[in-house]
Amino acid sequence: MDSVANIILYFVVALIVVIFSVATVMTRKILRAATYLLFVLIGTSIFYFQLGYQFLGAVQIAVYAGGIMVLFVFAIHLTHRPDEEVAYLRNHRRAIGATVSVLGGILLVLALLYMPLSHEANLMSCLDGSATISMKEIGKAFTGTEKFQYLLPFEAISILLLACIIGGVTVARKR
Amino acid sequence: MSVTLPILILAIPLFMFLLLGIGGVKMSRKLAGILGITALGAVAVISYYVAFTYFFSGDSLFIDDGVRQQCQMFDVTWLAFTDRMVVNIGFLLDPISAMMLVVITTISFMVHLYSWGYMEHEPGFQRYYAFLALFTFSMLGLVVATNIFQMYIFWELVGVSSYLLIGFFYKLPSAVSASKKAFIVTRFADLFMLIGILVLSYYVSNAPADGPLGSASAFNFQMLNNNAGVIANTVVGATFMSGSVLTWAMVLIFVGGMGKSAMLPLHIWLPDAMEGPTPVSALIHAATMVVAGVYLVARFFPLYCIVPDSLTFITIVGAITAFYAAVVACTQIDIKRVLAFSTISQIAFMMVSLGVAYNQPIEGVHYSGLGYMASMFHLFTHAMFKALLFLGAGALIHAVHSNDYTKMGGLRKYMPITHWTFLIGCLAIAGIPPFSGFFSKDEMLAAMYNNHWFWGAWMSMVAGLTAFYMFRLYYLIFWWEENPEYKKEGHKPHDAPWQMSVPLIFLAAVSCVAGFIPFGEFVTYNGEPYHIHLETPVAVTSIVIALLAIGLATVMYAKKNPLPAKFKNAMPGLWKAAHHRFYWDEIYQFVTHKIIFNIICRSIAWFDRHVIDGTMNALAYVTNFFSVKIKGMQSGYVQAYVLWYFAGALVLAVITWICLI
Amino acid sequence: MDLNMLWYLVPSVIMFVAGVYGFVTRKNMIALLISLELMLNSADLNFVIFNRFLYPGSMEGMVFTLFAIAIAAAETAIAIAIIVNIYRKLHSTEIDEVDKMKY
Amino acid sequence: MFFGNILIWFVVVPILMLAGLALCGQNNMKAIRGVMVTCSTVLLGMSIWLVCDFLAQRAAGNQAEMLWMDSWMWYKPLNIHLAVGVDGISVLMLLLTSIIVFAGTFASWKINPLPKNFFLWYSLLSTGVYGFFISIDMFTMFMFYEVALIPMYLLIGVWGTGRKEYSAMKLTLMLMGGSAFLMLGLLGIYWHGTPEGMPHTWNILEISHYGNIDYGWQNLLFVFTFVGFGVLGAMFPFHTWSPDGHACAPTAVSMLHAGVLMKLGGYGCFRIAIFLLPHAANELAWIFIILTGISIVYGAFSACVQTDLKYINAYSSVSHCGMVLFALLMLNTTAMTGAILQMLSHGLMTALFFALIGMIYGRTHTRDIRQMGGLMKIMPYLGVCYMIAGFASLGLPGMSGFVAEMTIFFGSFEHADMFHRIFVIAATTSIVITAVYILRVVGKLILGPVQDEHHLSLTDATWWERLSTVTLIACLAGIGFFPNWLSETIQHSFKPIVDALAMAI
Repeated sequence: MDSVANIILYFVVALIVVIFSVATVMTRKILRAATYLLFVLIGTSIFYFQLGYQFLGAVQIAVYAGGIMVLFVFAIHLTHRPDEEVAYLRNHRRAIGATVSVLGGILLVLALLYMPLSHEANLMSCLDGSATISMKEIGKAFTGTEKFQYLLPFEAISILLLACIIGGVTVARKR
Repeated sequence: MSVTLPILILAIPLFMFLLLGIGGVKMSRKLAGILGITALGAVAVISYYVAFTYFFSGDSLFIDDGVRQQCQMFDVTWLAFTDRMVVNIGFLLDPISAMMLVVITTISFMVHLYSWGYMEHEPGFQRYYAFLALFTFSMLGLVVATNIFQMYIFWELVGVSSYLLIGFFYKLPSAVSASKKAFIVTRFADLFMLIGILVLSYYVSNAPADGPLGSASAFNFQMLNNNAGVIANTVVGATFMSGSVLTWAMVLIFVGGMGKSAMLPLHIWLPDAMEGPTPVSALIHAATMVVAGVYLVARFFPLYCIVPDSLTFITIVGAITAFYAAVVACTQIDIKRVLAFSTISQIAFMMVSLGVAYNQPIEGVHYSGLGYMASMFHLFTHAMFKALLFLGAGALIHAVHSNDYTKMGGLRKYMPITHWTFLIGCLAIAGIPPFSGFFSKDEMLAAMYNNHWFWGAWMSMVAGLTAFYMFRLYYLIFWWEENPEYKKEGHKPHDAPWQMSVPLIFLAAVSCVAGFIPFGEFVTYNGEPYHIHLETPVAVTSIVIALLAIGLATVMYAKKNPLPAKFKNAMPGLWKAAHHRFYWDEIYQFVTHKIIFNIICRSIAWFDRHVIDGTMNALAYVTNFFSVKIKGMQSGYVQAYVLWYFAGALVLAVITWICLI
Repeated sequence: MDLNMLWYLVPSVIMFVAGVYGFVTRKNMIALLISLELMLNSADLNFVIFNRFLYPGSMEGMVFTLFAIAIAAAETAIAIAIIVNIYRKLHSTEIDEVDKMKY
Repeated sequence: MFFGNILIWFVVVPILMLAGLALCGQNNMKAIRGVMVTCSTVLLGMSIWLVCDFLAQRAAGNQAEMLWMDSWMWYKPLNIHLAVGVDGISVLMLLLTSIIVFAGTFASWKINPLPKNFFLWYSLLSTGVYGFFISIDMFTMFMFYEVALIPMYLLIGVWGTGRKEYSAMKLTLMLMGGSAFLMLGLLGIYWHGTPEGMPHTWNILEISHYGNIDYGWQNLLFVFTFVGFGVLGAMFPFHTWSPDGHACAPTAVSMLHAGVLMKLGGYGCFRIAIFLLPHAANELAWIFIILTGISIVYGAFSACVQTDLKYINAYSSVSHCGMVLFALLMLNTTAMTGAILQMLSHGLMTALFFALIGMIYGRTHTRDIRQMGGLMKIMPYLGVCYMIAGFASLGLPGMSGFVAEMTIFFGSFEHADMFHRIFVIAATTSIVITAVYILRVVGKLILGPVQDEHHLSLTDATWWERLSTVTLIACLAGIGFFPNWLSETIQHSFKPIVDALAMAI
């Protein structure tokens, strides 16, 4: 039995995530879509916090909500007039997209319902004591070379980011 | 006699052809003319020598126990199809080939000489002499052929030289189309000849090698003729459409002869061939090439006698052609065409004569060689006087610059030499003694009466027509009414230069005396001498008929009078039909152009472009169509990919799930 | 009432199919990118959920998500740079019109 | 050892030619022509020497099936060898190739644009042809066959005229389609050609010695291989690449293609389809006799109404090449000898035709016979050559065509049944139809009045054009005058094939 606060929090956040996800793809104004996305991302980060991944939740807010969203907004302002609407594709594509998405959603949910492991553990039992991961552990995991330690991917990511910076500058530079 | 002379007879004209053909452009006209005439003179001398040796030397090679022999002077392998079908190139000397050597070289030499004057101002003089040499070579090769295939080879070659010479004035479309017509019609006939040769050689070469035919080449004339009976027995079982295969083969071979000799219905090329220079008409289309058909039948005579049906066929074809051509000749305006139809008629005469040379086969094989001898005799005399007539016509055309007799008339005062020689030619062909035509025609008619009275009567009628149309021509040219044009200054016609007159006089002289040659002593079907004697009733009848016909022509045409027009108006349909040669050309035109060219060829070409090619293009189109359709899937739109991917994943998931359940 | 794994996965699924829908139907490239972010986010969430409920003792899911966020950031940055650049050239961010390289 | 075999040099010299051309500057015509003339002369010399030496060896009593046999392993797992060897027929085909390569070099003396690239592809094409004729290993044979086909695409597509891309595509695709069939056939022969326990082999002679392919397979494979080669030999429903391809190809390529490449089809038909699958050849010949019989008459009739000179010759090639396959299917020595003679004759004659058409086109810039006329007056040399080529085509005695056709007819007539008789007689009618269309062209194009005043200022042949045509005419007349040595050489070479056929009945 989970705490009522947790359940209420879950419902609120889940509702936000679901509504704004759908709103993001349904709205006709691109800036609104970006804003709704922001709500979805924040909702996701709350899920992370709830699941006990504080660091991840923080990163989610910092990188996504703080970084990427700014990029989006800038890009939108660079390429759109404020009142412009986002046109959908041809209607039949919309119908097909909707059908496929809805069918896919139903199918996936059905699959989840039939998934054998899904009912085993509840949040409470998983969040006991040792569940929270300290920054120290994360730091060790990223800088070690042992099993379950990720120095190489970490370095690879840093190079990727460097390349990304250079690439971004090169691509966007005015010639 | 060594083989050198026979080889030279063939080699000199061939060499002259190559020399004048390749080097002619660099030569002056005079040099080319002199070279050509000298070379032909040399060939003529050698041929005379060879013929003289053959007939008179008494060498046992040539005459054995009073029987003239066939002798292969040389015979070298040219191409071996199989062991039994070997094509040789050789030189066969026998009475008819020796006689033909004399005829060909004489006429050819005369024509060479004549052309020097006649063609003097024509461009391409050297080329002309080259072609004449080529023709002489081919014709000589034809007559001395030792085997049917060699004959076929040279047969084709004379066809080509005829083509080249008819089309000599290549800038005239009419000459070009006439030469084309001549070649294609004769080629069509040669196709049948080839099939005939194929059939004959197949059965002969498949006869057992240890049999009486031995293992000699299936083409060889001597072998075929000497074993005619054996061959008939060998193929006796094989029949095709209720005729024996041998009959079919011989008839098919004869069809080749019909083409070259312009027998009905393959005669249409000969009148058109008059587009060529007149000396060429004299040489090729009067004296030598057109008698190749007659020569072919004579050459194969023993084989033809084995299959009497084929001889009957020859007789019928000849008789119809002779009459047809004679009727048409009465209505032509172009003097060369009159002569052309006269040639057709006379050759048909020879054919009939050969055809009747075989009596009813009452018991066993029995032939009467009279027709054969007479036919060859007429071939000889006809060559001389018809060449004379053509050369005379050439002289007239040279003087008047037209082929049309309406542009002539009253020319006897202006061109005495031409007039007298032409008259001799006309008398000879009409069969008035003592000119040569009388004797040969008399023998032929006698042979025909011997066979059946019908052929005799029919051909006597043709002989009468011959006398009529020749004198009609003669009077219209030299009498009738003088063309007022001649009075004008510069238009006065005159006799030809000496190069042209000498041949005329020579040939006229030959035509006067040739009838007295005891021809039967030299040329008979079996080599044994035959003593010619005039058959008085036949001779008298034919003279009377000829005189009557000449008389009629004199009444109608000697002076300008309305009689011919009356006749013409009395039977307009007949006259018109005869004038249009009974519409044979139109029929051919219709069949070849409308049916073969337009319907068959065009539809095949259409079929090829639209059906065959269309199928291939359709294959390409279908492939293209589908690839364009499939190409849409590879559009490069990421969204479409996502959609497909996601839908695919769903489908897979469903399938997996169903399977798991 | 237990908050088990299913509760968390369902919003994630909806987020994902919403992303798919958006990706398939939108014409604007930035909108496409936004839809893409939705899908990515749902995937990240899944990693974390599975980690938490099935393997509470380890942290691989979280690490993976961290990397994914980093890469997503990089990717978005580059994508937006490209979009802006395309806009400069073509004065459009419509995906249908970006076919100069195709032909 | 490898280079000790003269036959290898027939491939090496063209490759050297390629290398030499590669070193030349793009527009250095002197160097390019130098390389081409030197190498093609060397090849011609080698071919003549080869023929002479072959005849000498045969005269000296060397009765081996093939001479200069040699074999080098090329790819072990599939037992592919580079196996070479020639009999009388291949020797003559090599000579034909050399003559045409030689004449083609001079015919394309002024090729434009990209002369170097043109000759590079041209050399590659001839490499393939030479390689094909010297090979006795089916795989290398097939490989060289493809090497010969592919350059055609570029040669037509780049240097052609008219609808060249379409034609090049059509030609290449149809021929490649043919080779797909062929490959199937060859693979079938490879897998079924050896008895149990023996290693599979591609070698033609070995397979024929085993004679192991069972009758069911033979029938299938015969159809595959014969159709495969028949496409290249322009057999009736598969001939349609030929008119378009020839019409659009540049002069030298038309010459080489009609002159030699189409012969690859005929050569392959008897060397592989008939030789290795004799039973099926006896069984199924009738199907292809019908098709090729149609080819002969059909091609000739089609040629009668064409107005483009090259189309006329292309259809005439369909007719003549139909004759080649037709004669091969008669399956007796005489007719097959005629087929080879026809190949040689048609090769030289068509090459001459295409060379002349190229020369005429180069001057008048049209190939439509309705727009030309009286060329004899303007360019007498070319006119005379065209007439000679025409006479060779319609089978004038003294030219090679006559010899070939007569040998074919007499050989074909050996079959006494009604079916063969009808088709042989139908085939003989082609000599008349040929005369019709040849004389039609000659009458319109060469003779008659001058059609176009502008043509009056045109010039006659240049020295290289004369050299090219004289070479071909000399060969045509040479065969026509002295056919017997050729005929004997070929007949002797057909002995193994005819024996195999007789065994299989």
